[in-house]
Amino acid sequence: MIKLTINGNEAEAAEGQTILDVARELSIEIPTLCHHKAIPPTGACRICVVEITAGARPGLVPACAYPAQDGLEIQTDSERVRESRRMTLQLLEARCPEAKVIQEMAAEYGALDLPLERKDEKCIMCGLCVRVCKEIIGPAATCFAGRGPEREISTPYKLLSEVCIGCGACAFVCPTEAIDPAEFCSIALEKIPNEFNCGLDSRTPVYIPFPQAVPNKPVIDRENCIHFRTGGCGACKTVCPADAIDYDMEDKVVEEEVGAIVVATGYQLMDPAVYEEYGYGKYPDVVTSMEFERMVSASGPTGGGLHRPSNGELPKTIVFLQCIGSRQETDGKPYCSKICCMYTAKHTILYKHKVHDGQAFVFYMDVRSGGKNYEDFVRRVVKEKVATYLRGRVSKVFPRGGKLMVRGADTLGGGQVEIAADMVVLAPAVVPSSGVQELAQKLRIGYDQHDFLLEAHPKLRPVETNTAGVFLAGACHSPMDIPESVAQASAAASKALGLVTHERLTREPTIAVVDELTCNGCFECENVCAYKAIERKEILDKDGVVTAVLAHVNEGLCQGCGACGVTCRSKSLEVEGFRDLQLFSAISAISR
Amino acid sequence: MKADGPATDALRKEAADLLSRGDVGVVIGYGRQDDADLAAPVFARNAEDADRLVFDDHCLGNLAVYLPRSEIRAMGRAGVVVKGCDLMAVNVLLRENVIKREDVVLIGTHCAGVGEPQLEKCSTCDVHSPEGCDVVVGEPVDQPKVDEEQRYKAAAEIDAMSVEERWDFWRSQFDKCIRCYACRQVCPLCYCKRCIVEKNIPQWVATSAHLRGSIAWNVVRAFHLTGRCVGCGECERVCPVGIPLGAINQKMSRHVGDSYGFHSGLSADQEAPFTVWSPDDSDEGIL
Amino acid sequence: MRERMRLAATRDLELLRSTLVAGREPTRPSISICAGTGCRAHGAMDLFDEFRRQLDAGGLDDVEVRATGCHGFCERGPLVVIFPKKIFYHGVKPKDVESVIEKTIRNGEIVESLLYKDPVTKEKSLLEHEVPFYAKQQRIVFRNNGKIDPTCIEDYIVADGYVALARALTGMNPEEVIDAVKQAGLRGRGGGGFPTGRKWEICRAQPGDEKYIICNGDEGDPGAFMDRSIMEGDPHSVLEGMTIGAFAIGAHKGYVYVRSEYPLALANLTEALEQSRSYGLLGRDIFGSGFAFDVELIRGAGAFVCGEETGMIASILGDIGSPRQRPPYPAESGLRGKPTNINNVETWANVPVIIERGPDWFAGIGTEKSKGTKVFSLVGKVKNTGLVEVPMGTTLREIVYDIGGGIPKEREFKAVQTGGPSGGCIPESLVDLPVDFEKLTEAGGMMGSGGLIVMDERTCMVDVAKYFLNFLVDESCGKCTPCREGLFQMYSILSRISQGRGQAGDIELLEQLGTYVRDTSLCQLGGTAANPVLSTLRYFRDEYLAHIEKKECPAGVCKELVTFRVEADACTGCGLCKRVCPSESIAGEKKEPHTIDMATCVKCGVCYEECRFNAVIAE
Amino acid sequence: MSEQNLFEAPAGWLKSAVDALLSDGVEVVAPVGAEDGTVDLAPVSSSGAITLEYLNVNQPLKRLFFPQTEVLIEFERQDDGDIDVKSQSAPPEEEMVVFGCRPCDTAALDVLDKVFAWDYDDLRYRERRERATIVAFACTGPDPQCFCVPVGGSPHGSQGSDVLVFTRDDGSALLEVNTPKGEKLMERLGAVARPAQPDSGLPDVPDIHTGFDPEKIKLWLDDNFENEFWAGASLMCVGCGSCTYLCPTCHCFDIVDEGIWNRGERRRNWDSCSFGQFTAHASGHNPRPDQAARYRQRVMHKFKYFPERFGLVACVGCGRCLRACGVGQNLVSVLHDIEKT
Amino acid sequence: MSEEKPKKDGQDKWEPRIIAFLCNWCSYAGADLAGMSRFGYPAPIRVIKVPCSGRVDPLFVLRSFEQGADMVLVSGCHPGDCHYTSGNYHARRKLLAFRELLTFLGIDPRRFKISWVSAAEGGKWSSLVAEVTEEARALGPYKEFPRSVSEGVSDEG
Repeated sequence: MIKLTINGNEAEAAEGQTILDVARELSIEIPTLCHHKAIPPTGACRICVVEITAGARPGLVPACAYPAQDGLEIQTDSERVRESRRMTLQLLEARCPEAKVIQEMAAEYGALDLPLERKDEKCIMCGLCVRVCKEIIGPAATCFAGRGPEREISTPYKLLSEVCIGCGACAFVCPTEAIDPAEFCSIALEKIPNEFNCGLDSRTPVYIPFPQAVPNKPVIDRENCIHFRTGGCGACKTVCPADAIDYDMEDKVVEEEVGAIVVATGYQLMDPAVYEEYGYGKYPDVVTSMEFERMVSASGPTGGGLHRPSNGELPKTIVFLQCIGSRQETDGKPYCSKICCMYTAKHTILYKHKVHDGQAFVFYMDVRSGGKNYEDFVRRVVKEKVATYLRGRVSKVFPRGGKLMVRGADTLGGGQVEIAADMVVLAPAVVPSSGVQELAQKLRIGYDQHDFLLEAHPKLRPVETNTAGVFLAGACHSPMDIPESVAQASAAASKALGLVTHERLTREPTIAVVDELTCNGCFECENVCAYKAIERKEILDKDGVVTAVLAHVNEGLCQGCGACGVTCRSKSLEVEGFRDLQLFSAISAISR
Repeated sequence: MKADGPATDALRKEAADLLSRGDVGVVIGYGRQDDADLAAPVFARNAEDADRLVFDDHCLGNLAVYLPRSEIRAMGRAGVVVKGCDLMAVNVLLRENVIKREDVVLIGTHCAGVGEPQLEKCSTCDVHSPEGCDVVVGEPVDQPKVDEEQRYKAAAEIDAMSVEERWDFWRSQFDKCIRCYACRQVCPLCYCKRCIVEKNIPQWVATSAHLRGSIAWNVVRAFHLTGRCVGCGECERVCPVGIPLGAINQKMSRHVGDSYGFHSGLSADQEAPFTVWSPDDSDEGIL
Repeated sequence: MRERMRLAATRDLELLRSTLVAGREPTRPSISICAGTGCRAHGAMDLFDEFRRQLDAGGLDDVEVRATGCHGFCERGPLVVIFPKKIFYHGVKPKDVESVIEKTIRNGEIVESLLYKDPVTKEKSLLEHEVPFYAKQQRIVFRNNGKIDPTCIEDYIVADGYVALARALTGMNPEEVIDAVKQAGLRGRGGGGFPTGRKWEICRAQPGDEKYIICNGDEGDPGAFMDRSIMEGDPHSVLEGMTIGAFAIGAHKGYVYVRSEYPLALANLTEALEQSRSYGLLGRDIFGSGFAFDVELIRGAGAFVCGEETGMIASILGDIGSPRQRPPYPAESGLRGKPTNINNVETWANVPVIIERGPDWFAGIGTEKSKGTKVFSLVGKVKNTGLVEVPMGTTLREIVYDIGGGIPKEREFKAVQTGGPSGGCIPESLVDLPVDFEKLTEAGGMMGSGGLIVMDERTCMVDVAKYFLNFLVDESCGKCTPCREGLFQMYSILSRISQGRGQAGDIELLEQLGTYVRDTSLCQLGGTAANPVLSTLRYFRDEYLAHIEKKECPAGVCKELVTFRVEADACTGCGLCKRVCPSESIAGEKKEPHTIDMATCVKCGVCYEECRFNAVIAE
Repeated sequence: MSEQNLFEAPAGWLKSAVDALLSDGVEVVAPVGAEDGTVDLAPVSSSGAITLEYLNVNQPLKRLFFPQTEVLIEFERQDDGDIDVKSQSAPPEEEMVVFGCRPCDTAALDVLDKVFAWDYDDLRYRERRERATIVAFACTGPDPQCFCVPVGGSPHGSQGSDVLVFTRDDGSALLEVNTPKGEKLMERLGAVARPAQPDSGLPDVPDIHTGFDPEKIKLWLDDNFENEFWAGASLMCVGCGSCTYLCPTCHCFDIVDEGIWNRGERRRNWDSCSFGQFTAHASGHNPRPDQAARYRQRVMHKFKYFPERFGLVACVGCGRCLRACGVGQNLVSVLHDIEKT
Repeated sequence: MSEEKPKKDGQDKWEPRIIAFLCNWCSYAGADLAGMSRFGYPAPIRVIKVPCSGRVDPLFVLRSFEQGADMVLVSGCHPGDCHYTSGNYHARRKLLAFRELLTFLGIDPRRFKISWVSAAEGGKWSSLVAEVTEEARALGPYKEFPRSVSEGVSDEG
């Protein structure tokens, strides 16, 4: 066992461990850049230097690559170390002023603004890309070329790489997003659109679906994963420091017996391309409100920078079109999407934050700002001239001279208006998430003609469904904004809790019962039951051998509709309270 | 088709093999007794028994009727000789969880038609060669083109009558009914442990052999087979008083065929028309 | 090509040697022509051909003409030595051949005009060792240079070659060999000065049978060529040394890493390898000892960083020549992860002599901690440039003045830069410093591989630092941040200083960066790269300050800071400056003071440099 | 009984007789052909409906005396809550003459007579029997399924018939009067038939090829209530009631109530021991849980229990059960098998 | 009270006996609404409330005729509106098939009605009932159908 001292703490190390390994075991933080647990250390960036004070030649050594040795005394955060790191960071920042990872570290080490010559590189030359390709993936598609400051990441002879398998491991490990295998891979690599950013940027096949995802963990998109497509690569597995990648994992059906289900499948926006007059999908500067939202988001594809998709310029004039598909009886959705008025008002403000001298216009049908303080908010936007509100519809958006001409009616001002816009933002109708119909059928809950899920009663049971134990929350029920969704979700949660926290369930007494003596076990009742209340009950003999499988009614699920009993030919199912005999008696009695 | 033809030889060999291997506990097939017109069922329990099996054009019955019976189940896995028409009934039994596919060995027979004279159903048969059996014996038979209208001829003739005529017709037919339930008992799909007729709380169907009871019985029988009946015709064949039950079955088969595109017995994983629905189902005739 | 028989035992070597000696008449005249790269540049091979042609034509075809390795006195090449009297001619031209043959070969007379004449005393020297350039040298490494034909192994054998190998392999065990090297006090000549014997010992102690040795012939310092001269002139001494070392360490495979810019060294080594193998001096069971060893020649692409041992190992394997973090040291895990011993050419060449003449003899030369001799390439503002081999402890003054002949043009000695590009500048004030590993390092220079650049008053130290840094920026492999970015920034700062854009704090920043680069770089290239800056700052800080604060270059080198004018009083109107000016910016009649038109002057400084009357003034 | 018991009837005698009876207001039941080719006894309103083309009538004679369903009582809840019960009145008293039944069916009346007048005198049955005069037609061409002989009958058996008619191909017939009721009928018919010549010999009795010994069978049955045989013999039986309902001797019945909200009637309906529910108890227990037990019951009843109780086999060999069985079950084969063991 | 004689309402006028099965959630509520809205409709209709039209076994229809109905009406929610999601869809298939069967057997289909009446359709209910009652009156008593109990004597013998 190797014994050494780190920051005065005695530590033990195994043969082959580096100082970094030992320090991390002691939870001593040492910054790294070119280090990756899965890739053999190289010691290139020197950010991880620590000071050897005794036990070997004193001096600064890279913790990542320096083997733990017996008797070493090490300081990981001495002034000398910090100074060295500070300088490393300043040098790297001078080289790559945009690199976030450097900026963040530099902030921590209080880097000074030295009069250094600045470059505008993206690559901090950590070499992870080259190393992962050669040492982990194998093909060695990339290499270093040139020396000194001219050193760069390249392919041999700067040719398209025939050996690159397009795995993207290089891009994956790159801390500064400086490498794009599509630029040198001889295989045409298609960009995978980042779904969360409305396809405005791209993502890797293994990715964290979106910021703050829960769980905040990466997933592998099998369709695009090189490993699953070709059997090669395996980069993520080898680079994963936690060894968390398991390609043999299969989707598995997890069966949970639950007492309540809350459906919160949310919504999506209707595709506005169906309205050709607005030019969505035809003109890049026509975007949806969701795309706009991503564009102005600091965590979005542009890091919050608002640019015209067509040419990257600042949009000086922007037009927001409301009710794209909403309140369109004839060719859209007849209902009001409810959230657009408010988010558009917000968008105009966000727009003004980004483009101080920009001009925003909003074409609207009615401004519906019902909600606490909502009207104040809209009033503010209008009064402070954040945006010009024009009541009327837009008939056409068409390009002219690099601008988008928005032609519409101003019904209050009178007459037609035409605005030369840099960008047009559409507020498409809110529609339920696709596939909700299928889910609803599985859950045996109702949905309306627009596929919004149906509540059991619009006033008295607004979060319940007709299927006991299934509750609704959020926009799967109808267009609603965040406060409303939260309120509904809270209600659904309370209802669900109310259900599952009781020792016994209260139900209507009118439920179906099975006569096991006569049940044939054909299970046609199972098929007709809208509530999945028919279960299969195994009838055992005294030796525990299954002699028959018969229908059994889940008393909690059954709603007592009686369809099962009608379907049952042997009349082995009857609804309590509406038994056949009772109805026969009724028929008989009423016939007098 | 002759009783000592190749189909019979192949059948006996197959049955003997199955029985001697212990693959099945019984082979349900047809046998000939003297010169009777009807080949009666044979329940071969061992290889020697298998020699009693025959297949010829006297093999009218639908042996699927025996599959649900506890006496047969007690014998273990059952081999059963099925014509194409009989197989359709097996499919329904499978669909309705009455039997499990692994519990039966289906010995199909190519069949050009049975009966002397040939049964009406055989002239519109489109399953001369059963599909999905474990083994099929006999010489393959050409599948003639089937006239769909012909298939529903008996029903069509009655449909052509006025309501009043039909009433008179059926009234006279049902008057004959002696409620022997041969139609039920011979039907492979009437496997209920307790027939609705036998339920007396409430008494759904009057057991008395008067017109009311017989109408009720025949309506129930027909309705409970709607969407299920495979048209094997056994009910009508065994009716001791000659009620044309086949016409009723045809009528209802045609209804589910025309309305829901459903033809029972074609496979074991169909969804019976009365267990599913479509929002697009016709509303015709609904106020 | 004579038949070469495998030497199966030491006796065979002795037999061969006596046969060879017997075949040579020591009294018969023969001609050695220095065919080192320097002399070749002076036309040595034409000279060789001319001698051969005229000798053959004159019926003197029994007179041997040898193209030998470098004699060191490159300044005066081509050098010719006529045996048996060892008459030393310099600057011999083909036109001189006729008289040399006629006078010296045929009649034993001296061609006076070709003898070396001391520029100060005007005394002529007949023999090589009488030339002052050679007088203070002690040629151990260069023992055979100039005497033998490097392409002829027999020459080497005659010169007692492979005796040491025979002794080591048959008379000593590996430990004894290592002990001898330790006792001799041999230290690595590549720059670090690590005790060679200790290094071998560590490598020998490593577990495993598969070990390697490498001869580092990647001599990349600008102006240094001592290793090249050895490989060109005496390749067998390197091979013999390596074989002895391999035996001591337990290696069976060796590599000689030579850059492709050294074609002659490569050719001669290739030839030498073939010859050694044909005598069984490489291969299996050398001298019947059971010891097997062979050497492979590796051609490098000429990257300075490949001189760094881990960089070299990477390069040998075909990887890009980037060093890696040590430890583990190559002695533990080197080539292919196996224990590997790397020594410099000069180090290896020392080994046979130590074995042959004994460690005590060797240890008797040099200083307390630095034993033996050291070859320097003496260049710069010194009269006798060339390769000099002096015992450790010789002072800089002896080298610069006694051997080098002092500073030309009567200018003042300002500093000497030692240790190659990563070395440091030692000022005139330390001119009496005895040269050994420790002393040089203390003074801020380093032994390095043995470059010695002499600088005079007209050398701008900022420019010098910039020059070396430029080289290092280029030659940095670019792997680690300090070396790649730090040197780049330092160079950038030096550039702006030399351009007059220096600002307050730049010196401190340079020091800060320099210290940082030194302390945190991955390899010794970076570890020493800041030396030119740090050492010039140490001794010539004023010059930096003048650049930054006064925007002046005292030495008149930094173009942006200097203007030239002709001091009319001093100008004799010789017209030299006018002739050399590339931009035709100098005007003036003969014998009249000339003038410089600063509007078109490109500030190349040639006039300043060339004026013999110091009439061109740089301001 | 008159000594003269043979009468000669010329061709057309049946028409004359039927017309005469009808005109007297006597209910005439005679063989009538249906569209499907079956022939059954049915009331006729003219002699034209009568057919003589049949081996035997499809449904047994018993239904004329023991109808498949009949009302026993009616009941009604009164407004005051009392239940008013009315016994169904006796069948009408009109005379009835039945033509065309075969000797096997008339023989079966013996069996029924014993049952319905055993420990309980069934008024309805007795009255129907008394009002009816049975003119049976002797069998001229029994088929292979017929087996009256081994069970003690004959194609020319006169048991149970008032008059037995031997028809001739030319339409004439020889009438054998067996009972006073028969005599009375002959008197009434008067001219339709005249006493036959003493030498008018009866035609030869047709052969019945099937043979077994009911005594021997009974001996086996006595010892073999529990026997594997029953399981095997009953396997093919699907448990319908066609054999029992067509059997001229089977006489099991069930009693049910039918009605509406305040009124109803109690009916007696045929029942069959083949039915699974036949012996089902209200408790759910069924003493004859499988078809083997039920089939055994059927054979035991006919060939063991009934002979033990009433001294005669409850089977007349009409062969209907053989012909009607949808799956080809053959009682004779079973009896042969029993005989063989 | 005599059941088999035409119902007497004081003027010796025969009124048909119409048995209606109404689903609890739509048609029954619709009928309720009709009442609350004071829409009038003829009296002969006799309502049986069932949870769902899917609960109406087609044999109830037959049973009703046996028990003396001259017309039977089954009414449920409009397609898609079923409180139990799909009960009316099942009912639709079964009842229409059943009517097909009855028709084939010579039972006058005009005597068996199916309707969709929502909870909001009080008016529809009212007019529907008026309509079918008129039709039932026109059809007259369903004498042909064998009733459970005949007047005085049993129907069969």
